[in-house]
Amino acid sequence: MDNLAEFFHMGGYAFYVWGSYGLAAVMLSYNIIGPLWRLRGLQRRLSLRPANSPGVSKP
Amino acid sequence: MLRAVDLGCERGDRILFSGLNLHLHAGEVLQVHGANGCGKTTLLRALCGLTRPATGEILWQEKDIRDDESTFSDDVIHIGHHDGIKQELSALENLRFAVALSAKSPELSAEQALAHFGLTAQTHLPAYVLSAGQRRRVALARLLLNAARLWVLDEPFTALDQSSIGVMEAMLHQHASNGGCVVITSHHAIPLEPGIHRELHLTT
Amino acid sequence: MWYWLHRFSSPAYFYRFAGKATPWLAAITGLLLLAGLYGGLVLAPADYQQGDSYRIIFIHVPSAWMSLFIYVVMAAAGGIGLIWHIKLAEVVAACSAPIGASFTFIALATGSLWGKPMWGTWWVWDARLTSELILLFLYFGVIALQSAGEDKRTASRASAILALVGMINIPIIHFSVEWWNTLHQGATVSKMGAPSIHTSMLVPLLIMALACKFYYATSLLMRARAELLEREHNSNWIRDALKNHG
Amino acid sequence: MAVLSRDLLLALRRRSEVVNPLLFFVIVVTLFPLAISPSQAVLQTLAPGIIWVAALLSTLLSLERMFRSDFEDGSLEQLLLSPCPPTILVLAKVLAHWLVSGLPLLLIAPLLGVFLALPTEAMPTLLITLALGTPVLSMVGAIGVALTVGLRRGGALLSLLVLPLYLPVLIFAANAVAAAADGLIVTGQLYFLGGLLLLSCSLAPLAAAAALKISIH
Repeated sequence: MDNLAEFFHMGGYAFYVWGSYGLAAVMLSYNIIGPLWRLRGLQRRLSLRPANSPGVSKP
Repeated sequence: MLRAVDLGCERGDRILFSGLNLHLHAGEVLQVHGANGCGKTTLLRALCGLTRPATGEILWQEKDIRDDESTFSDDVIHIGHHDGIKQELSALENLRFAVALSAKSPELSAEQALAHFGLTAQTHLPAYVLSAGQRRRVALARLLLNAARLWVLDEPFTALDQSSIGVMEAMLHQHASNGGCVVITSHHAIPLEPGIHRELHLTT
Repeated sequence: MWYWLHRFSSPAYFYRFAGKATPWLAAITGLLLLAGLYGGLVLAPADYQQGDSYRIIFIHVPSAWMSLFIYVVMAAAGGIGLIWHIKLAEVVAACSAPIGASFTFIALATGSLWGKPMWGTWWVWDARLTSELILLFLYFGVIALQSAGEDKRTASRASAILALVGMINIPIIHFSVEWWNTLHQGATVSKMGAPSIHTSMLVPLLIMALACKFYYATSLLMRARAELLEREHNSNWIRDALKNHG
Repeated sequence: MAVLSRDLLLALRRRSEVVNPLLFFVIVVTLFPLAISPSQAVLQTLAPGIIWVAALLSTLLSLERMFRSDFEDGSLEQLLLSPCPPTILVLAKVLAHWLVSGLPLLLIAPLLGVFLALPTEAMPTLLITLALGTPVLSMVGAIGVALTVGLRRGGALLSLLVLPLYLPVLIFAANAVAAAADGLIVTGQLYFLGGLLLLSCSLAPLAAAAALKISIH
């Protein structure tokens, strides 16, 4: 367990190192989740519309 | 002379029209009808090369208008919703600038063109003191200046008084009998012989 | 070749292909990320000068590389869309911009987080950070122009021109900033102390760079699918695609 | 060239639009001694940067005039439908813009140099950098205006698009003036600015013409 604690401590630079990776993780996962939601939403909306409707209103 | 093949235009994500074919011969006047917002203006802008159509092509004398832009633009005059009149310049200066832009030498002088529309008194007045109808007449006077064979006119009768409408109708007639082409939108019935008057109805 | 390209650039085909490819790309990205992070954060030894703080390099440098790489891809796709009117290229250019801006932002933020322990301040006008900041502004410009127009295709074409103009400017800006920085060397601390690269550091760095490339591909395909749905929602292929989807 | 003379005539009729950016330039520059310090030593080091940043901002103010009113009253469409090639048209418009907004900056800059205690040795360099740099600002700005002219909220967007592209000019021009004030030789910077001018003259009209065609869509 000592090893793990040391790993998280990052030789005293924990804030900077984990801060960097945390921030990157947030940004990068947003870039995956955002489009995913948008895609699912659009797929749902477009497949729900009646067969001959001219289109959907924009979000 | 003017031919459109399988023309389609979109505005935003709305399809205005598609699969439109038209063929206009020398000496014909095509009047485009349709409800507001059905794409009349867009069609006219596409026909003179201002708006790029989503599909299809436009041919002027059997040549794509995009391939030979400078020849085509010498042959076409477009008068749209906006007059293209500079407020700070006088009526005469506005017309002189239009002449300077075109490659051909004018058949009439700018003063004569203004006189034709009854604007002699306003020749030297700056355009901002003119009324909307008078400005419209200055814009329409451009038609007399260069011998363009294709006129593309979007609601040219708007704001014109009765006598100017008469002048304009006579000009359309004259242009057609000289072998020119006109594409025009108007809610007003234009008195022309059926032989040269063609109509197109755009539906949504 | 041409046949294949033509087929691929048809929105319907692309939509289906991207749908199939995305899970695979995502899986590869995940594996590479795990490997790179393990190599970088656990296996690689601490730097003898900077201690563990240098480990930020494994995200900072790949992000900085990606920020430029994506700009080039975006400008190229925009140019292709502009010249040959290929809808798919316009979509790729439009979807690249936010991803590129994210990487640029990450490069800036991690650079700043690295700078604090190294230089003692959050921000120095170092040549690389400054160039990266300008790049972020260029991305913002492209994104803003894209979202400003009412007509999506017109907006794409306009932002493609901007991206191309930016492309010509990037080397000039980079050179200017480098030159400006050498003049004011006294005012700034020495450049980001690149640790003498050892294999144990280089390998995870390269793996992370590769992971970022795959990440970009994944995110791009997902965005592009959504964008295509929105732009083409009137076309017949979308009805078919959605019917098959269930 | 008809477009050039028309634009100059229009500028003459709308004098306030020409004078306002110029006054803005002067006022911005006078803000700095008041905001920072009237001390000669401080102003002297800041002068090149202040003058150039103010020049940048005042150019930005006048940029929209290049195509906006033509777009709104429909004359831009006429211009693009005329047989005249659009690149030539853009060149004429840029030249008119520079004559009306860049050249006056050049004339008024020595006065501001005096305000900011810029050493006399640096004055010629200031003028040369302005002469080489402000046309680049007009050229690159033309692309920005051409891209945003069709948008309703184009104004704020314009500065976001154009300012990052102005950076190289700012860096080299302000630096050349500062170096000249220190008695150094600045031919390198001036060559670079000249290169930028040539590059922008050859490429910017193409980009701006393409952008205009898209904007009037």
